[in-house]
Amino acid sequence: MAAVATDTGLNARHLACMRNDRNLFEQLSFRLGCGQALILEGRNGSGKTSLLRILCGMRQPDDGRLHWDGEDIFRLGPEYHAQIAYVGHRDGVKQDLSAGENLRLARGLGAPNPAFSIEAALDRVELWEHEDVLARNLSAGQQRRLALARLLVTRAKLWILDEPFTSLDSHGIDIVESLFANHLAGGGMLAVTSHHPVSLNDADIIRINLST
Amino acid sequence: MLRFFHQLGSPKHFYRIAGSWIPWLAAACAVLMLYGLYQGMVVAPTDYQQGDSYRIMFIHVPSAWMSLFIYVVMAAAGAIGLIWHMKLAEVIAISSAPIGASFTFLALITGSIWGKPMWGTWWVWDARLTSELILLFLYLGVMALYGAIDDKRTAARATAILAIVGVVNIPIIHYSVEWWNTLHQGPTVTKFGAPSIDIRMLIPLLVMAVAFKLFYVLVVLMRARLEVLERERNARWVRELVEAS
Amino acid sequence: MGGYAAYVWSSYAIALVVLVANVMVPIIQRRKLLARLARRQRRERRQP
Amino acid sequence: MSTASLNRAFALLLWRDLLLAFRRRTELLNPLLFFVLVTTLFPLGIGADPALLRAVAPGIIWVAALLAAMLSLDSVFRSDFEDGSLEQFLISAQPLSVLVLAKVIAHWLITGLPLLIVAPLLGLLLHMSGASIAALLLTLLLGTPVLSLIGAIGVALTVGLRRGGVILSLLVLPLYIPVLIFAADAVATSGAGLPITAHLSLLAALLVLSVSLSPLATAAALKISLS
Repeated sequence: MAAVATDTGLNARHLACMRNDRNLFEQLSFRLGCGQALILEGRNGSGKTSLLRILCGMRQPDDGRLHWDGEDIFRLGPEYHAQIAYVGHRDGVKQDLSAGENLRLARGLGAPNPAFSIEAALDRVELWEHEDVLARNLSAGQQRRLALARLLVTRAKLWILDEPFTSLDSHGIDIVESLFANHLAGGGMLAVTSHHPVSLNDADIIRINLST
Repeated sequence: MLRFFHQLGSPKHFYRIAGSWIPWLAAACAVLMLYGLYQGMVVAPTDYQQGDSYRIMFIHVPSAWMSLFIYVVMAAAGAIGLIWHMKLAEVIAISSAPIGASFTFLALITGSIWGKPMWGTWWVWDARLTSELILLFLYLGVMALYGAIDDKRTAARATAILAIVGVVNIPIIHYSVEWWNTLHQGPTVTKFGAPSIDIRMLIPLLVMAVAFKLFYVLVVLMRARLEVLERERNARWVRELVEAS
Repeated sequence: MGGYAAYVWSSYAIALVVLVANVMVPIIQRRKLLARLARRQRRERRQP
Repeated sequence: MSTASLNRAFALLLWRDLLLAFRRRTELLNPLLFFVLVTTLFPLGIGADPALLRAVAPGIIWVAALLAAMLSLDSVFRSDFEDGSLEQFLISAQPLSVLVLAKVIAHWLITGLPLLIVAPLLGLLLHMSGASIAALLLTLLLGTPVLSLIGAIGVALTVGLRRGGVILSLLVLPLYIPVLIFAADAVATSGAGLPITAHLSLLAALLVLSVSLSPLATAAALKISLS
């Protein structure tokens, strides 16, 4: 495991988040470095999604600071966003575009990853020869895998995933878990919420439970 | 909760200070308005041209000034709230909207009533009145947007954006309405401003203008305290205050 | 008032109504808010 | 991010929206049909006297164009919001205001520009002279992008609301008034045979102002609506 230098990667200090006057969480601090995975647990409504949206920089924390390589993520703006990839509850897949077009768009919006061509990314999630199939004609599980294939086409260091396994069958889950393992082995970082267990055999895992 | 409170004073601090100012503001405002009324109604002479209908000016002109002044204050407070995340600025901005709308409405009503004796019609598409009407729509837009968004913090920040966009557009709208007005109405200068101003007419006008400003501060503080209570209802000091009352 | 009394006094009357309304609304809302919060706090005390 | 990747993302988003619009071609007609329909209502209401129609034609056509543009605004962010791709724009490696500009230009190309195709027909319906129809086309060319740019701010503010459409008109129509005044008057003035360079320069000024400022406001509004 690469020695975690003091301020590389994600560094959260005393994060707090309120929803219409209830404190979802408070004084939440953690650090996420290369090869580490953050697994968020907690019952529904405990603020897991809100925390992920804060990590993405889409939502301002009500208190506390969030730093990426020592710099506040809101000051970094697009520079920080080039380092992350996010798959939320909604897939973010356009129904009227084909699988290939969806991936080409995702690649253009982020920092393109030379290692994976569109074709290779589709093959990696076992959507062989689906490049010109309209997303509307894919099953929910296939659409989910297409959304996760988006992670491969950009050089995102930090993957932020909200319930990645929804509508995936057991084989789909195996594929995705191997994606995670490769990503972490390659020095990537992961922040994920999930109801069923995420088996990342030897990865360095940080567990945070928001409903305690 | 550093970012929460790093603005001017904590909400609790603001609540107490504003509370102590309110009686004084109310008193000063009442005195000034009565003095302005006396000056306007008794001391000011009858105008040789308009007779006594010009006395409506002492209400119409100050409220027109206030409608614009409050919109600018609202946009500025909204901008401060957005840029430095100052909760109190957001509260002041959103508390100002209904007051500004009231003054705009008042300016419109008194303007049209004043127009009746002068032009014989209740509404005249005069440049100033038309701009005032559009300003009312801008206020209603801000209030409608605030009402439509459930989460109070998001609503305040969204209305701040709208107020800023509005304040940028106000001079453009005013200029285009002036342009439009000179086209269709011809160069008859509609003396909606103060007629050839005699000092005894100027005094009530300025007194009422100051009185309206004090009135705005009074009511915006009252509304802001209310908004602070609503937002801080979980804080200990609010709970104690509710118990005590 | 030279025949314009109706216009002048109606303007001032409307002004009075608008100003008084602006002052009364926060006062009434304050009473309602305090009552609502008090009831909420009693509710919370009953079932912790 | 380098300007090359910025241009690529801009072009990509523009291509995507035009492609999406092309795949639902039938929907392209809606703003046009609305524009024609609203304009044909007025003679039925006002009467068919050519002189009267010619006098009110500029105002009618421009108000109809304004309403058509406003009604089509909802499509700018609505579908992206519902399927989650709007979130992907927020966390993209490119500044959001540039992506917003791409989407607004695409919206203008899809709904604003086509109004120019139908405008001459409506000019004839209302007995407008050749010069005023030419002015109408010029003012629509300069004015409709401003309608899309300013309208995008309103849409961004109301994208998260269930029934945002009603409020959208209240937020956006007051801001359309300068465009309406200068454009409608330009058409009327050219009908009277007078030069309209002043009007066109003012419209161009509004266009430059809204191209430079409104994407920033729209981006800020989106970030707030989605926070």
